[in-house]
Amino acid sequence: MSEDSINRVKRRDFLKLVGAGSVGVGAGAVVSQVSRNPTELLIPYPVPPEEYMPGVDTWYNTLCQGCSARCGVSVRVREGRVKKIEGNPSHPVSRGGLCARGQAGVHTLYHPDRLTGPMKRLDGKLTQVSWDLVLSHLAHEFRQVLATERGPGVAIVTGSARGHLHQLMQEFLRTLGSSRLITYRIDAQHNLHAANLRSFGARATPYYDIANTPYLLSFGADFLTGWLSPVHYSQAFGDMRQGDGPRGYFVQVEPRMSLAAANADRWLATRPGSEAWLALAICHQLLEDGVYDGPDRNQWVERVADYSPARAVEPTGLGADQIVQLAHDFAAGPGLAIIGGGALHGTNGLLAATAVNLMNYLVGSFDRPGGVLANSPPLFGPEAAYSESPYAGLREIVEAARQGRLEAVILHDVNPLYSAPPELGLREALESVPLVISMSELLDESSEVARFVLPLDSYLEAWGDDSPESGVGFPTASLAQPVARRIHNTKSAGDFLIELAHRLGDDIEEALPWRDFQDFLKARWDEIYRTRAGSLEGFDAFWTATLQAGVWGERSAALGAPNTVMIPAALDDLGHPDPQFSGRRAEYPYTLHPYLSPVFHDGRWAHLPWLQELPDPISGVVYTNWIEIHPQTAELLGVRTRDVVEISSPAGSIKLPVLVYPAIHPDVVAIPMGQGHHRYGRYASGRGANPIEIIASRIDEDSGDLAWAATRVQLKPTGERIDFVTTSGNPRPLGRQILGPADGGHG
Amino acid sequence: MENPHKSLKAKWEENRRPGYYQEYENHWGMVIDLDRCTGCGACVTACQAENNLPIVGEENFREGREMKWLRIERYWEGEYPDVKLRFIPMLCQHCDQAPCETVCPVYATYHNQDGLNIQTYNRCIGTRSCAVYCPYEVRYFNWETHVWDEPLEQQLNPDVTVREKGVMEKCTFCVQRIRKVKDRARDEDNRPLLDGEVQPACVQSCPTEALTFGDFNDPESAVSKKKHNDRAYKVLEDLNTSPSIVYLSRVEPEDESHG
Amino acid sequence: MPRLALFPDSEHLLDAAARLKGRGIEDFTLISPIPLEEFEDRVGVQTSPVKYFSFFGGLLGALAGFALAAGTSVAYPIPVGGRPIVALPPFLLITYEVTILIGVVMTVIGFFFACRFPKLEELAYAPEANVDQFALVIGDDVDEDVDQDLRDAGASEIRSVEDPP
Amino acid sequence: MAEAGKSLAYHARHEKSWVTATAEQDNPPTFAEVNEDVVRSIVETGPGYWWILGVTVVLTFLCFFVPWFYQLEVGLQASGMNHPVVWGTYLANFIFFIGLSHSGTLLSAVLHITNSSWRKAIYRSAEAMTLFSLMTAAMFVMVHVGRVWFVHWSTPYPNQMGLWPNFRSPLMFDVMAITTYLTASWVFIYMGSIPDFAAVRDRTSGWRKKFFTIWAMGWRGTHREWHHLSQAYTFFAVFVIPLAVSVHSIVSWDFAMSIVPGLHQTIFAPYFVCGAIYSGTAGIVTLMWVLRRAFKNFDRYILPIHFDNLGKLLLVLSLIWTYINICEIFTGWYSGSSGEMEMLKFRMFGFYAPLYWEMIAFCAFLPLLLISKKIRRNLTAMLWISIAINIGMLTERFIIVATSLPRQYLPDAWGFYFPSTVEFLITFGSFGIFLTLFLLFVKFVPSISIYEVKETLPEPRPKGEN
Repeated sequence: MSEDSINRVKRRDFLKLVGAGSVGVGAGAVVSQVSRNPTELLIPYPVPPEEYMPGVDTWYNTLCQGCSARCGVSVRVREGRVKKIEGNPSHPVSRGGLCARGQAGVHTLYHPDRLTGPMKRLDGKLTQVSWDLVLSHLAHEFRQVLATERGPGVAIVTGSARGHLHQLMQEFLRTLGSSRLITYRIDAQHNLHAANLRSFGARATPYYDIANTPYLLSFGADFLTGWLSPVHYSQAFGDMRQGDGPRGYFVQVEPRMSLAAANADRWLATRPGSEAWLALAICHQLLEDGVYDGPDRNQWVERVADYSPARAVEPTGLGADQIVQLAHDFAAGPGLAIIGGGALHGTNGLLAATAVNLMNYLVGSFDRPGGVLANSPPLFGPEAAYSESPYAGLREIVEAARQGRLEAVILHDVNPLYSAPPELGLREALESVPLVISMSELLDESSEVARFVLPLDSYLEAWGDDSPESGVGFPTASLAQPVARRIHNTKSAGDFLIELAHRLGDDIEEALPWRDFQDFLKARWDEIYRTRAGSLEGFDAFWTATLQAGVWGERSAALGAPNTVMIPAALDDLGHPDPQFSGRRAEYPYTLHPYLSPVFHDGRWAHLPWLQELPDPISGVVYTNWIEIHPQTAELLGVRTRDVVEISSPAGSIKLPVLVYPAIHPDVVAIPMGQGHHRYGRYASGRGANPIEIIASRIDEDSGDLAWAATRVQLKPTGERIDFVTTSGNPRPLGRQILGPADGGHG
Repeated sequence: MENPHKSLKAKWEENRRPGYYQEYENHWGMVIDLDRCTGCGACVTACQAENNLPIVGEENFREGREMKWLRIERYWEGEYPDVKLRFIPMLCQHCDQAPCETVCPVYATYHNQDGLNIQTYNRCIGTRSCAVYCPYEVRYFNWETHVWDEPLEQQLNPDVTVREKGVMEKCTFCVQRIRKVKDRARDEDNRPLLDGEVQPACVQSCPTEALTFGDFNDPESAVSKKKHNDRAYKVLEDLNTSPSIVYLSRVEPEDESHG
Repeated sequence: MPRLALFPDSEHLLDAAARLKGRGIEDFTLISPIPLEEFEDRVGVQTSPVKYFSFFGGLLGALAGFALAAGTSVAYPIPVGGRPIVALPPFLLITYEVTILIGVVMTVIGFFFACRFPKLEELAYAPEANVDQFALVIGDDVDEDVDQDLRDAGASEIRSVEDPP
Repeated sequence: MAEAGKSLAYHARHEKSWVTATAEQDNPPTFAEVNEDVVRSIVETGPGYWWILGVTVVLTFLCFFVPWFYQLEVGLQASGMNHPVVWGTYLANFIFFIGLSHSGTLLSAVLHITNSSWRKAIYRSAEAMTLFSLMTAAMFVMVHVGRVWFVHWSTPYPNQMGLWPNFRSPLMFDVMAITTYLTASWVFIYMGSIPDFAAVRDRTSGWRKKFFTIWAMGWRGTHREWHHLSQAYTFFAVFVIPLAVSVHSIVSWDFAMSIVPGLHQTIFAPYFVCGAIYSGTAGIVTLMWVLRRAFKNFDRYILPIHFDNLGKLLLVLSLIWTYINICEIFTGWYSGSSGEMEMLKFRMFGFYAPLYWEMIAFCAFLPLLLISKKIRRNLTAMLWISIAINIGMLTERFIIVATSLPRQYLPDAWGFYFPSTVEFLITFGSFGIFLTLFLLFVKFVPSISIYEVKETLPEPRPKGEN
């Protein structure tokens, strides 16, 4: 499967690419020149790149930054202006497809509220200053830090830095003597990585071959919108459904029907956090049925001895027969089990994930088409994702700040004051830090505590690269190039760090000798070229070819050889499957189930108008968010859709309008993340509320990762109403043969 | 002059020929596989990006004045816990017997040589009758002249008109892309179009490849083949509009066999 | 010298008209405030060309209507809704409307033509004959003794006028 | 035709049958008095008239033209229309005024042919009503379309895009039908007035004399002219009756030719025609009441018997109207199709249910009172009933649009419509247009047909005979 994943280049798209315009490599050559605002000029290039021709499209291949999947995209540029982003058909991750977020990416470049230049906080107010002033000022401060040996007190928190940008940051910190580089995003799949590390002893996320699986059992993994690599796995889903092989059957287990569940053949509403129990019970049943007879069988038998389906009935809320049936179907498949979403972010997330690995292992779904395929580790990029939990890093920062051990924090393309639970106390911590630099594309919540707000390039203006974390079964690396000239006085993080290093001078400058980030990238890719792709004649040929294709893949290379036998110790000392929650049931009767909005994901692109105007796939609501409650809960509280309720948890409270949701477990209330920005451009500010604000800062003790699905809440009707807008008229088809001749019956 | 016993379809076939142009070169159509469609909405945004659809703002949504040439309709079936949610992308069906075309007093909407249901903005006087006559409700009216916040207008697609107030608009199957490909084919010494060479924005972006676009006149095209799938049906077929969009209904496996 | 005789009501007027006719005098003109319904019974048959105008107007309209609808569609063949280029049912409606339009217009023209409207030259007229009197006008070619008949018929007054009848 | 006409006048003067109601009074007006009364209505203008005219014009400007210009500026977002309800109040009003216009045709044509001579006193103003409500309806077309500055493209001429209009479109049927109808009713009212123009010409002086001389075309009232007139008039009647029927059928087809549940009704043509005549007749009743009040001595020509007869007519029409409504509901229900059912549910029990039942009350039940002669002869009662009926009919037009379009085939696309302030204002203002035109009319055209009234009166007897 992974083989043809790259062979399945859509020829038609390829024709489009070469036909409708030339494939360009050159926009980067001139992005450095900042003159008049190019939006005023007909032809915004003093020196146009060679492939530039008025009236003719130029296609640049680069990388989407909408989520951590990093799809390869082809950007249509005309007269130097970005017109449209489409999936890069020759990229193994996106394979020509692209999600709504990726489409909307154009507006990260043209957003009306983007920062137009660096800003410094002068007596409380942010005021525009020049880059030169910023750099000299920062150089001065850092020199003082270094002079007083307080280098370790410098930290960088990044939301998106991957690939060599991440390495550059490490380099930079290392020269300062610090190792505090944290990649924080609420949607990080740390528990999954950790579980895989535990299970296989290798830093590699396996490739889940959804496309060819006859039976897919998903524990809360909404792989269609928010899990690992949405576009790639959406495509796989399509092939599973109507590919060449027989149609795969798909069961989704989760307390609230997500988009994936809506597309599943069967949706099982379990108690929140009981996925670990269910997985273990299924393993128990599988072993009982003698599905697995490997040498290590007995070790497993004893490890799951306590988790018989019968005992799983109470915690999961499913019938024993249902669980047994699931086990049978899973064995018969043989099935593929995946886990994500709330199931992965409970207090028992690591255990659940490991148990799911075990399920796959027991039915022999390893290294088999339609199963869990071995994957090579990323060619480069953050290894932290596997070892250390991002949230743990954040907590460490807070701790250090409390003890006054922090000198400077650089927030790069991250908005922790929005995306981390306030209970963590990050705001206070950052306020106590002498120097906080926020690098972002527009003013956000976090820039409120920053002394310097530095405008970042849009990803369409910057260089970058990445090696897909989730992987596609073989080593690949993609290059991101600027596709349009800068329209504001912005910088890319890489260029900024290098320039800063140069200002700092002496040994730091020596450690980062490169002219700019592009220079640095070339140097790094030169290594890849020498070690791996010697076949091509000359690095420049390699570089150009990669830029044009947007991706370099080593298909010939033997797959990385991770240990695809489960380590029996994987399950040890993982605590008990019973989920822990903040808030006593008596006081807080409902479990809060925050989920990544199918549209906004974690909300980093909530400022894009096209996304605000994209009706939520399930509710059809635009421009706000809501709280989903079960009809009988609504009856209990005496509220109807659009009535505002106050949602209080031990960590805080927010107000949201109710959406009576027919497909959610009665014990659960669900809130989509991504909205509720206080300050994030004209389109996102003041819309809905942010569920993260009431999430308790509770962690999965085993992995240290944030357990954002482990908070209980209570609901109080406020009597107010918020007339949110849904594009759905009547939610029922009324037997009108709309969904097909067959729907007349139950429609 | 017309044989009354001849079926409407037959009459249509007759009249598919003459126009300003000599003959219908293509019969563009789409096949939408609901078993692949996940309702994610990528196509909706792709359409908005390609066709200069305005950013209308929340108030217009509340008024029911959104501009989405392509929308995802969602329908709930059953009750908890056996509740189902179904999606169906709804866009202009480019009917062969389009009610919207007959009602337009000024020929602003008609059938062009590609077999497309075309909306000619500069002819439209805004009677909105076509929107009333369209049973699929996929025609959208410009209640105002929309503006883009600077510098969002930099993104506007130069191949697509920006519509003014008082004009009706709708899905065009990305006619600008069809033109572009046809021109290219002509330049390359009139080679025939390749199947799948033309792709509307929605089809192009669809992550699950639920949408297929092609020429129904070409029996070898992917759409022509899929049309014969036994899941194939057309929405509101009994209204006899003979749409150019074929849906493949979603498979509902018997749950007995599975947990 | 043309003469104008006034009568108190249509009875006497028509009586007088009948007498003149008996004498073989044809070219007299009756002026009355209301239509003389019994003219045909008492004096003689009247004919009017208006009906021909109406008929041929209608006919012309029918042709013009269909020509307009069908002609323009054929000249600019634009396929809409899979309907025939020349679609009879709708075009018959157009035909129908234009028939009436031109029919009506031609009828007016016919009426004006028949009455020789607009009348520019001065003609014998007595304003009271448009209120409650009834008048009969004869030209100067009619000899004097006719006046006696008019008086016998009940003419309340006979005056001579300059203008021709 | 002339035959029938003759016998009528004959009766009128000799047998004094019921049709000569005007003459039945104790002292019927003499020929001379008729002239006086009518001419007075033209030449004598009290301050009351100027006040009313002034207020009307101002209100019309403020309520119709100002909001309209605003709408032209900002686009149709000024209205309450949306997707899927892209037709709204404007179209409803358009249809209402077209309906109102059927009054004149009815009285001048139908009753002319059927020899109901009681029409004679009132048909002139009825025809005026036809003309002016048609004009008002035409205004609503302008208000309705999105780009009125291009509306001329829908007229049959090869426009700058080298295109003729699409004659296959129901809207083009409308254009043709309404143009014809406007022309015909204008001609109709003018022809019928020529003898009266002459009459007024003879009794006025100054600019009026010039004005009426021109319009009278030199009419003398010779026996030949009278003959030609009656001929022409008869042919008009013959032309106009089918025209009136076709006009409102065609208007109904704007709806019926669509495939929207609630609009796609076979019965719509007769339904609309009947409804049109219904509201038209009611309109006349109101009008007669007003004229009778407005002008000195008009109560000698507009008599209770006229109200009585129209009352009977209204009763019959209301029954037909009710019957068709029942048919509509029954066929919808009997089809059993979800589309029809949901639409009916929404119409009868949805948000607009009150309006629906108000319509039923005013148009189906209230007119049943007309069964009693007492009420038919009670002018005040007639006034209020007639007004109620027209309110009901206006509501009906609105309901047809506002309850069908929001409930179409795709439930997900269901919507809702409520008129905006601008729409309310323009609706109100449109009556101002109508009223303004009418106020001008009564000063330039004899609003009662002098010669036809005379026909129903006894001729002056020569002195000494009585």
